[in-house]
Amino acid sequence: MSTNLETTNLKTDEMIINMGPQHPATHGVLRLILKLDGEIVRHVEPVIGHLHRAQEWQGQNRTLFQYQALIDRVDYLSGMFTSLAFAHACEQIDGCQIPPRAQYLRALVCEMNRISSHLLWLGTFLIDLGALFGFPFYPFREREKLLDLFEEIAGQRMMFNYIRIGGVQRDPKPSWFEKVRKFTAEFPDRIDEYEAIVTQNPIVLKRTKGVGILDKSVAMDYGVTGPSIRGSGINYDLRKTRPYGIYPELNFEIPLGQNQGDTWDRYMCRILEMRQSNNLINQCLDKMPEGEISGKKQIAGLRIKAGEGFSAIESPRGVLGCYVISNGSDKAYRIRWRNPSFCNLAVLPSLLIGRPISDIMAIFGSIDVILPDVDR
Amino acid sequence: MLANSAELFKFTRLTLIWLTLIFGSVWGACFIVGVLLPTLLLRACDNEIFALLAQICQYLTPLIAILVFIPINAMFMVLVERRGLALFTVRMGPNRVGPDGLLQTAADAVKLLFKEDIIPTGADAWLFTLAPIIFFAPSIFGSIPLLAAITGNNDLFAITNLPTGIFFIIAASSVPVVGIVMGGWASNNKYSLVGGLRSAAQAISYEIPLVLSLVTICYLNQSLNVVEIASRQTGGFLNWNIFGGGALNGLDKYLNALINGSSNANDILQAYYPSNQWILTVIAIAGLVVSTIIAFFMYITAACAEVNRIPFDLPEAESELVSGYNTEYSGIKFAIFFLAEFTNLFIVSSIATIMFLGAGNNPIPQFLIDYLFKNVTFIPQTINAITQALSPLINQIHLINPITFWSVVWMIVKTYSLVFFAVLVRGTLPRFKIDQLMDFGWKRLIPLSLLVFFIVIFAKGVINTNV
Amino acid sequence: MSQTDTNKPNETKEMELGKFGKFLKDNGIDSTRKDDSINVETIVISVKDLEPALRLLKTSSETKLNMLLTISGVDYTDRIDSIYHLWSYDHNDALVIKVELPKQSQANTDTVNLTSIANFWSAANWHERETYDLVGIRYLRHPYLRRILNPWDWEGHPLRRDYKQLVDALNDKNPHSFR
Amino acid sequence: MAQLQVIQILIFVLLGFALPAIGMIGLAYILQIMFGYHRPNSVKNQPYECGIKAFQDAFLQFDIRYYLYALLFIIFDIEVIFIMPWAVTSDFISKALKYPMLGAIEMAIFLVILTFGLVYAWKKGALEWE
Amino acid sequence: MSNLLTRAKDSIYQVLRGLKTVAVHSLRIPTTKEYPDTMPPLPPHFRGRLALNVNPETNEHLCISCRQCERVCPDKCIEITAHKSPETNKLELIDFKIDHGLCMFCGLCTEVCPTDCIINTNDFEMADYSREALVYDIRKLTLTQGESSHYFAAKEIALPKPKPAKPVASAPIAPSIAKPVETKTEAKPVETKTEAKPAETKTETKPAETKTEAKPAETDTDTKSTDNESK
Amino acid sequence: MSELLNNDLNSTDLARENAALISPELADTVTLTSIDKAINMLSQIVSPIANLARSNSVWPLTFGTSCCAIEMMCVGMSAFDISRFGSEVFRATPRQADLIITAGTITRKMASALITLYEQLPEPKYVIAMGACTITGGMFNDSYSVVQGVDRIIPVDVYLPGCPPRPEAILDALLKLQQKIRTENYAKRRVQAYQQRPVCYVDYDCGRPLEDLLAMAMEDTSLALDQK
Repeated sequence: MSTNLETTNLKTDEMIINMGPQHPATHGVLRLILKLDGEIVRHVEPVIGHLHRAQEWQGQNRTLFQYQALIDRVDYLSGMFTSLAFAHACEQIDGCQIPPRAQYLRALVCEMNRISSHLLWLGTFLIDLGALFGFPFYPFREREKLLDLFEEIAGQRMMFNYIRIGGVQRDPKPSWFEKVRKFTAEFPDRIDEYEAIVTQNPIVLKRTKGVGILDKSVAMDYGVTGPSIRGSGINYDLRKTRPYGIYPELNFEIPLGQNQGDTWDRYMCRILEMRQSNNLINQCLDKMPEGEISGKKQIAGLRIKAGEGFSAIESPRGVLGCYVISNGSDKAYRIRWRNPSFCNLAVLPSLLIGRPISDIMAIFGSIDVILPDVDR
Repeated sequence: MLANSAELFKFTRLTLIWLTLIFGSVWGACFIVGVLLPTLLLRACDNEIFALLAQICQYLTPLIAILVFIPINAMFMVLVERRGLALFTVRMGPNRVGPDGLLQTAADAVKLLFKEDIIPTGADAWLFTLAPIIFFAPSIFGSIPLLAAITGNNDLFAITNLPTGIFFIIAASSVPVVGIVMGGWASNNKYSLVGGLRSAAQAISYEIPLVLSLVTICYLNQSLNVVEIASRQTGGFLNWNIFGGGALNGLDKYLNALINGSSNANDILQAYYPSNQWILTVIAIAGLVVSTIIAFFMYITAACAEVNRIPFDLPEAESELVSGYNTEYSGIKFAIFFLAEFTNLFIVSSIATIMFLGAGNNPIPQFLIDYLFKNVTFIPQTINAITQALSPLINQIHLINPITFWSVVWMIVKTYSLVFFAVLVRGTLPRFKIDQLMDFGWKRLIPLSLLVFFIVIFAKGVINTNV
Repeated sequence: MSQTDTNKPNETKEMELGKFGKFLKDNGIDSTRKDDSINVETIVISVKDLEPALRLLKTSSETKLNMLLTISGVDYTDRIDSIYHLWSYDHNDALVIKVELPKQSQANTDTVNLTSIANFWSAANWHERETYDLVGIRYLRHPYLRRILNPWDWEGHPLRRDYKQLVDALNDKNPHSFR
Repeated sequence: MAQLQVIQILIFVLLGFALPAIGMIGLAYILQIMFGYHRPNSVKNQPYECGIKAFQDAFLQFDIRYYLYALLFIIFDIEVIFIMPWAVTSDFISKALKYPMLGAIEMAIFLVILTFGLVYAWKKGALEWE
Repeated sequence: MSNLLTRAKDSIYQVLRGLKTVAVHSLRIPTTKEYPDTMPPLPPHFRGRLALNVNPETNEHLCISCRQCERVCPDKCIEITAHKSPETNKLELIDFKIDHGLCMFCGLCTEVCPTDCIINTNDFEMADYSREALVYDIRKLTLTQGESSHYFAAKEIALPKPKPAKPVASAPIAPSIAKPVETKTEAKPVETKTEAKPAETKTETKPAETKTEAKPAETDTDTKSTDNESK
Repeated sequence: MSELLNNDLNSTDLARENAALISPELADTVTLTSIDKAINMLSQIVSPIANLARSNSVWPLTFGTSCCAIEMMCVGMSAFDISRFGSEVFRATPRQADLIITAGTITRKMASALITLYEQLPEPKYVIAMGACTITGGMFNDSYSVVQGVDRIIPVDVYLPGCPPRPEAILDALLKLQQKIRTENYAKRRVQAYQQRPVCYVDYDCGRPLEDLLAMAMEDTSLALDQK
């Protein structure tokens, strides 16, 4: 507001609003305590922990075999990644060999899961922007196809329990691979459709361009990872920088934000990432070797050697780490998760202050936070 | 070609059934109150009091028509919206309650009636109760002047033919925002408060372009009377106000004469568009046509904002303000808000139809009809014969006559097309932000509407000079 | 839930200093290297050296370990470790720093003090709050040290090995369940 | 006739307010009380704030920006209302005075003043939200 | 100014493009699976309601009371009651309870089961009006012979060998296996297998055993019909 | 007055009718008047229609905490389409909703919010406990922070097991809830109207009462604001 209208002396009351824990836009149970001046946010205090389910504590009290079934719930939209991080950590400690077919299967299902996670993000992001009843249905339609594929290979739509220590659980049938191929063949057309509706839409552009600019130095200070930091132009993707599994053998690119790291950049990053993942799935299918699917026998008393292991993988939300301390028994001594959402959410207050309330949704939606991933 | 013909067919069937239901019941109510009751009263006893009562009954017919129309129509519109959105999002939509989900919204309405009604602690109970009434009332009396235009100036509704009709409607349409602000403030809820304030800011900002675009049409027609404006648009889409507000009138006449093989076609053209300054005339007409088309879309945009439709549904922005100004409303009060919102959408659509899209007039130009039916004479003949046969009945009832019937049919088609377009928009666009909304209103729409008005007055002046 | 298996992992033997250990030593900070069981250099430093060491490692152009992955607290019954996983956005090196905090006495086990690094490293803020909440390491000079995951009035630190679970109506054993 | 119409429209306006009021109060309260769904308690009557007890009352002094727009609106709306009678009679007057462009020129002057007002407000920053 | 015009033109074009894309969707066939009318096609490995298999050929209960599933269950939602038969010195199953309100459908119990007795069926319609109704006892859990053979075929599990001698273990269970659904087959003659189980002299056991000689095709149709009825 | 009269004339009849209408736990606090009986007569005419309407327009609250919430979202989407049953109108505010689907784990921190939300729903209201976490605590039922069964804090109408249940299972639960609504009696609900206190659902007596939980959330707010 311009000062020559002499409005600076006029006092308005500060309004304190609870946003959450039950609020349609906080993706579950995040609670933001906002201090508003008119519609401008002056202070934000995120309150998390409404979904704290003691995942780390459960890890100490379950056998490794049982805990494998549980960790899909750490980040339920990308259960394959949480399983993979845990399996990687345990395999590092144990030193067991993973057969190549299992490696390829892991990469395959992980990339499929990345697409399904991004699709859900796309739907909810548009809901946050206010397109409540039209567009969000389209990404969900494609997601259903992926979930059907997951259901066939793992037995459930979201809680897969598929990637195990030493390999994977089940070898899919050849017909399954054909279905995946069919999906990848038609998926790029679908992305084109989404982009036709969203990407250049003037209202979307107005609400996302230049909104929620995440500065490089701030992002690095907060340890932000994943598409959120790639939107700011920092090329940091574990699949390239610290390759794990069979990613060195695959050919792909890391999409980066073209502008200053605003909401629209993060949106574009994820859209492009979906296209890249689609390519990766095709490559995995082409290169899929024959052979064993597990290097360790899946028994109830599964145990690993004593020692510590830290593994990190690139989940759809960023660097997902798992730190396991084992004492050689069938239970872990301590399990510690490094969740991307937890670290990315910490940067939210610095993005929100000084913005109107309508921007909260766009910014919060664009950093793609999953609450159980924050609260565990 | 039409892969989804089954669902589209169901949708069309549903729409037709509902429309029959709506207009059947409205017609029935009008018939009872406006025709049957007065007749019976007059027959029962021939004294002054009964005559007065009969007259009062006739005078009240428009009100009864609207009171019957609004709830049923709102139910239908909600159903159209839900089924329409289902069509656009490749799913089925409500189809279990009644045949094809016919009664879904009726069930919703009955349910809302029986819900508990809560007045929160600290709320201003009086204002809280008054707000839905104030929000709803304008949709009753604001739509009354439209009735005469919709029914083709039927005798029963002649009383609603206001000389300053559009002025009255504009005045009425700015009342609901008071209800919203009142409801938002009285709820003692911060989301409601912000929602109500946003609504006020939004409604007043978009009122100016809305009124300016309507005034453009009023100026071109030199009238504030909706019936007169409607009657000026007879005879095909070239005469509609959206195409220059009568600037293409001569073209229509000329083509008509040309096709009929009339010898004085060029004279007609000369009379309307004199050739001595034809460059200026053509520029003026083109300017008029373009600016009225722009005015139409400006009106649609501003009207969307007035009735809080996506992309301007900030007052109830679900993802930010929970449910906006009606966060605290439950049960029947919420139902009334809901009702009024959809009725307002219908009213602005019908204003658009009347002011821009030729009201209840046939969109097919006369010369086209002549051309098409030059050789096929039996169809108009059949229609004439049927009309002739029915005329005694029609004259008896004097509530329905062919003019009214066709007027209402065309109004329905045009108005619900606009409503369906609003549903399509709702399926596509996200929501604006408040500051962008204000910017769009004040820095784009208002200057544009001023510009359009400027062009129109000069173009009209040029044409006036030449004729 | 009783902690059935509380056998501590075996203590590891000491090794020679690695790249980062030497770098710290050059800058006057002593550290000892533990067995690299996670294939990255693991060093143990004392409580007072923690803040300068991390400050140095973050900002120095030689090391540039500017990515704090996580701060974890581990309860080894007799001592509590605060473990820092450092990576870099720019290169592939990694470093694990452990700070061993002995529990002073049986009476005073709920507060274990350590200097906070949240004042110069924003990423540490929430991690330290979480570690305080779950393991009970009190980070001194933290800007806003409150419980983050559990309600603010929670008693005890759940990830301590000796934590006794609160039992009440919401959290009691299910009478219908078989456990 | 015109007077009768005015009276009738007034009656309609009054009825328009009265009928929904009666309908709402009649239906809502009688049905609620009769069918017993009125069960208020302290928690239920709290204003809704995402499941947490509201921290302060919502009767606050709110943002000045809304008032500014309201003031601007009043100025513009009154001028727009001035246009309306002109719009209806301009042709008649122009024809009567035998100068067809008269109406257009009159209005052009008026619009220029109006536009100047808008430009002034714009330049002064009254149309900026932040 | 020209910049403004081009932007306006672009915006209008993009909005129209979006509207067209959405409008075209109305011509596509809905992807909705009309659930209560048509059941979703579930893969054989879908982890639905837990159930206990019987031997599809002999109708013996496959559970050997080894308690592996009880031990491996992360939720401890399985409770097995068994006792050691004093005569044969072998474990005898008395009751088998699963709390489906507690179960997380991870499928670990089915992985460790040595006899492929406990399996995940394709049934997911378990909603009920009380919490106690979700605790399924052995009567509700045990599948019929037809269902068992269906799942053995669908999940591609090798058929179990018939138990060697001691059929005593399954004796107390057998009566409870019989479900009312199968009463229609009661008219069929009792087959020879009954003699192998001396304890099964009670009358309720008969319908359960009538299926033993049914042809595979028939069994399949039976399974489907029971499925539909239970839904 | 009329009830006194009634009591004198045919008290046994009244007692019998009372017993039919009043639930046992309220029997000693509630007496029916003749007005009540008249309304009961009326409600027998109205309730079939109203029940039919209510069962066909169950509007859920957008309440979801974790994994089940995603499946709850999916059930509204094209493939499963809850709108066929008229329930796609997910309302964000409890004032306009009829149903809470407690989708996802309820922790102790969340419990107070859930109780408030449940209370703020206008009558008649229903609850579907969706997923293992909300029925019994499920896989987290020994976690220190998880409420072990949402029926300890609010009354539940339909239990829906699964982790998470398939979207079709949600439809199944919804259909079962609709059946339950159709068999409801107006008069019985009315009698319960005498019970006018917030839910502190009786499962155990040793626990913290509701007021504590609510106060806790309140103080959390003030503490968060004081610090900065």
